[in-house]
Amino acid sequence: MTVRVQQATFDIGREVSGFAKGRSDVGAIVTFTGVVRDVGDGLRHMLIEHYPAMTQNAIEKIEAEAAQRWSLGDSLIIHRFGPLEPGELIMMVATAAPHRADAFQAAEFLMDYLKSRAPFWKKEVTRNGEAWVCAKEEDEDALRRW
Amino acid sequence: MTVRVQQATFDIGREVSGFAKGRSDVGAIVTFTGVVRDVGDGLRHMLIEHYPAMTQNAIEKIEAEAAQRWSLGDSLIIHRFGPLEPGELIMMVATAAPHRADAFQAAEFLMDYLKSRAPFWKKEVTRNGEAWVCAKEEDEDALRRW
Amino acid sequence: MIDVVYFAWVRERIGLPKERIETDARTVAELVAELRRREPRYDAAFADVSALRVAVDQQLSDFDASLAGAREVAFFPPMTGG
Amino acid sequence: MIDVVYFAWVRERIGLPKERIETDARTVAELVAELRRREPRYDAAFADVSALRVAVDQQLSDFDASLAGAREVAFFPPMTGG
Repeated sequence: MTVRVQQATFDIGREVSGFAKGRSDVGAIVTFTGVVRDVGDGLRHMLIEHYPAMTQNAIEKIEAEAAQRWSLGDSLIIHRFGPLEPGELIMMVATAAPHRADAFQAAEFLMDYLKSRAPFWKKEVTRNGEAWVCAKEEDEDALRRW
Repeated sequence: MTVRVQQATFDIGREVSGFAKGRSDVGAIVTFTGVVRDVGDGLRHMLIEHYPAMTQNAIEKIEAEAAQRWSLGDSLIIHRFGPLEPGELIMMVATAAPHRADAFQAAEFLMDYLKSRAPFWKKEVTRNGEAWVCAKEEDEDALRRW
Repeated sequence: MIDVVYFAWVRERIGLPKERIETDARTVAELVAELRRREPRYDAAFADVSALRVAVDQQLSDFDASLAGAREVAFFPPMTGG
Repeated sequence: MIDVVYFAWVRERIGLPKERIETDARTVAELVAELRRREPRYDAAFADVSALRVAVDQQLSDFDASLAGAREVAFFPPMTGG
């Protein structure tokens, strides 16, 4: 169970390689990686603001909730803040479990909660100006399935 | 869209790093990795047999079906055969999509189909003898949700 | 004395990230009402509280929550992590 | 002439991975019936076809499938990939 909130980028290959390495009690590893996407509106960069006094704890609570609901061998959450260029990594989640259904469901649960319950706010700076990303109705709906 | 069927191991870190690298049209990357699990019955190794004339084509058909159902930027499937020790990687799936729901669903779909529709058979060699792994009812059930 | 912190567009609209306030407000809602009376920029920022979220001492909370013993209140729009 | 291939415990029970057979069977089921008449080990391997899967020319198929033009038939237990 690891949570890292950082401005620096991370090496997804190294993180995945190191995660649950050589553990023969774990049959399934799922990872999710979020990437800054340019949806064709000339994104210059994304700015991620967060609430430093709250972020780490809020994410650890979400992770603990996942560990209660599913049989997990391990989990890892990395979330960046600060300015990010298109194509850069924003965050990643990894789950390891004896069975694939647990690993998949826990990863989706973590993502749904990170989207709407971890104190991050994204702003997009495009060639036409800047705007805060609005929370989506569907992201709030996604929480209701858990 | 890549499919590799091989006896050699693979470097999950390198595969994930190279997958969909620097593509700013893709916001979400999901990976699944299957690992040889020792469930406490003294597994010495696992033997994976496959149907060489069929395997590559069967997996490519499953991958093409996923690409039709979801909006995917890319996908990768690696599946090994031959003898594998506990803790070794068996296979991986990676999906890249504009949105996380597509990446997750396509990865789960690919896994469900690889489990029951790709021509691989697993045998476990334990200290008490050897036995073919039986297909599980729940794996067949998992196909019905798609 | 209570620390009030703002994030994202709430911070931008109010024009500062944090301030220390002398208040007798017993709930978040009372604190909001008090802030709105201060200046038009506060009034604008809090005009639609359904568009806002609140945390009391770094725990997600709601506008009815008590401020008894609270040291820090944060106001921000719905989160957009992940 | 048709190539018949076997995998996993079907291969082990029959005792060989592949054979070339001269047959007039028009369907997979007819081929199975013909094989079962050959020797007890075939009869045992095909005793419960609900436990078996079949591919005709590397395509998953079923026991009613025609063998017209088929070059290879494979018999194996339910797959356990992933």
